[in-house]
Amino acid sequence: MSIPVKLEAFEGPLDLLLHLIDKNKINIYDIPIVEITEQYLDYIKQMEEKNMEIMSEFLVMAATLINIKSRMLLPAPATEEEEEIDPRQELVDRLLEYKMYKYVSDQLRDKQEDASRVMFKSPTIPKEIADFKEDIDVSELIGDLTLSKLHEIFTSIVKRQSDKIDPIRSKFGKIEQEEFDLSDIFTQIQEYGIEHKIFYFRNLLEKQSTKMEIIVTFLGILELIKLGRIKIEQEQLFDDIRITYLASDIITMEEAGF
Amino acid sequence: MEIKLVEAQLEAILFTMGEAVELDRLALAIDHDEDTTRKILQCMMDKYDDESRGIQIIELDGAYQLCTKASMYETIVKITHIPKKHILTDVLLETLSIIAYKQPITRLQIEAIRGVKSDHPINKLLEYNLICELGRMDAPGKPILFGTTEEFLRCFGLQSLDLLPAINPEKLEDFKLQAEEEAEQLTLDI
Amino acid sequence: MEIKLVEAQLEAILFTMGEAVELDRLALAIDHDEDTTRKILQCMMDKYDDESRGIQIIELDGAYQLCTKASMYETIVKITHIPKKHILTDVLLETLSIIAYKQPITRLQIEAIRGVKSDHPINKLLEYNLICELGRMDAPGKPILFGTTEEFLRCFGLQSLDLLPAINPEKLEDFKLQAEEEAEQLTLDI
Repeated sequence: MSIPVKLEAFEGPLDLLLHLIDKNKINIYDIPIVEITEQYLDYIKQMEEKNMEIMSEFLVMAATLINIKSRMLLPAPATEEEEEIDPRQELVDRLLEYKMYKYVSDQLRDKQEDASRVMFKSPTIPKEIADFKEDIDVSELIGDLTLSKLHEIFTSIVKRQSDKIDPIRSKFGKIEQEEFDLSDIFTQIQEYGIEHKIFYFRNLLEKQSTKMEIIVTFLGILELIKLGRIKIEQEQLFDDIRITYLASDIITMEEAGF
Repeated sequence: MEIKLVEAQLEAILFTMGEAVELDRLALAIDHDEDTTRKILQCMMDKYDDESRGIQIIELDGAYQLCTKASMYETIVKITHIPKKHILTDVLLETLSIIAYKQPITRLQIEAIRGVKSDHPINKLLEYNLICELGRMDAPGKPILFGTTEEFLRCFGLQSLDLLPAINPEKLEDFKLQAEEEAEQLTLDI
Repeated sequence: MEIKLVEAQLEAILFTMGEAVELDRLALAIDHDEDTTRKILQCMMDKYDDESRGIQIIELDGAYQLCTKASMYETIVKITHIPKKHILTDVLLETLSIIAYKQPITRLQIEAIRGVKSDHPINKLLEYNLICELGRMDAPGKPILFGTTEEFLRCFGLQSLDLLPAINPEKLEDFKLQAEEEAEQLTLDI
């Protein structure tokens, strides 16, 4: 299926969804979620743009569609008298609101077109009059504003700024290409194993590790267990994982047949 | 006649100032109260309606400004080059509509409706002086509230925000009726 | 009536142009010969003589211009002398506090702190003479550095001066360096 319209032409995920609904000549209130989801995903696949920020918004919408799809596939929980809530309702509401603003923005465009036919004139205040325009009285302007009040305002801005930084999400940073290559980590774990023989999972993550690094390292460990090159023990849940390196050499992932 | 003199004064003021002048300032300048001033202006606006006049007085949110009549556009274009106004892209217009109808509104609220990040259009609209900051919302994080400006009213030929094109209630009713009909037939067409 | 329309067109042209427009250009714009155009203008001039009009058409060496009547001078002086109401809105206060405590600071840095384009409040504060340009940062684009004015400090009284970072020339250098570093980070963040 070829899609002639470039994805960049859409202003956002709702815009794309509206386009698909229009194209299929279906009513917003009765979106065939499965079809639309598939078409939607098709569009996203075409997305060549590497702009993760924009991409992520489209992905969120795709996830919403899939979520609705799955909720519709599942049998609705038995409710007493309550009417069954169509899982599509929230999406329908959003689409309707968005559609309405697109509709009024067309009307505004016409208004602007009409209004642009009217000409204004720049001020022609005689220079000598304009010149004795009185200066703005700063002290009057400042009025009862005090430095401590100004300081208070400033402090609240600074505070607001630090509040804005989400302690968890700020560490995620930007969405970037995976920095940790599994095959590199795979080799590194074995090097560490030869040196230490017995060590803990925590030892592998001595530096400040990102979530991704932890995950990749853990994957490396799983692969090595599968190959029988290490043995792991954990006394109790959440205890540190004790790793014993059984092999005496290092193999690469390629050699291991991955 | 005194009233004639006042009309002349108001015309001279509006002509000289060029920009929109608030009613209270006009009233002060002609030594009349605001009500009387408004009535005189109204009366002048009727006179300007005459087909021999090429200019008109428009009202913008309680301020008055002199400008040409729209019907004069073709003639003016003949004699002078008219600088193009900022052309608003669909994105800008869509964002501006949301702000116009929902003001005061925060960036997050705009983004919730559009489903997409909106820093760029908001900053562009600020730059074009079509929207302005109205202050901050008294809520966690104290987000900035945005609203439209006098320039917005001027650019869209609106006397006041009350005169924004109504969100057609019939249209919405139509939507709802359609939906109800279909709801009856609604099958989970998966 | 056709003549009325032509009068309207001439009024609209003279209003938009502001300056004197030569007879031949006016004639071309309204599709009439110069003689007719001159007669129509003459006729309009008589109408403008009416005491209810504050503007007039004057002839200058074969060119025509719209301007206020001399008798309106006092009124115009009066309106320009009505002090505008200046108030420090929350937006202005917020921007002013950032500039006061972070000076010297560039527009981009202010915007980074506020999270929104800030040309408007900065321009207003400049107009109010609460802030001024301190120079330019030695960075790409040579951005302007803003700081508070002496007037601003005076209004807060000398006693409070120590509450603000003092701006002596050496310090200013330090600040510039700091600001440059921050500017580099700023661009990295974008």
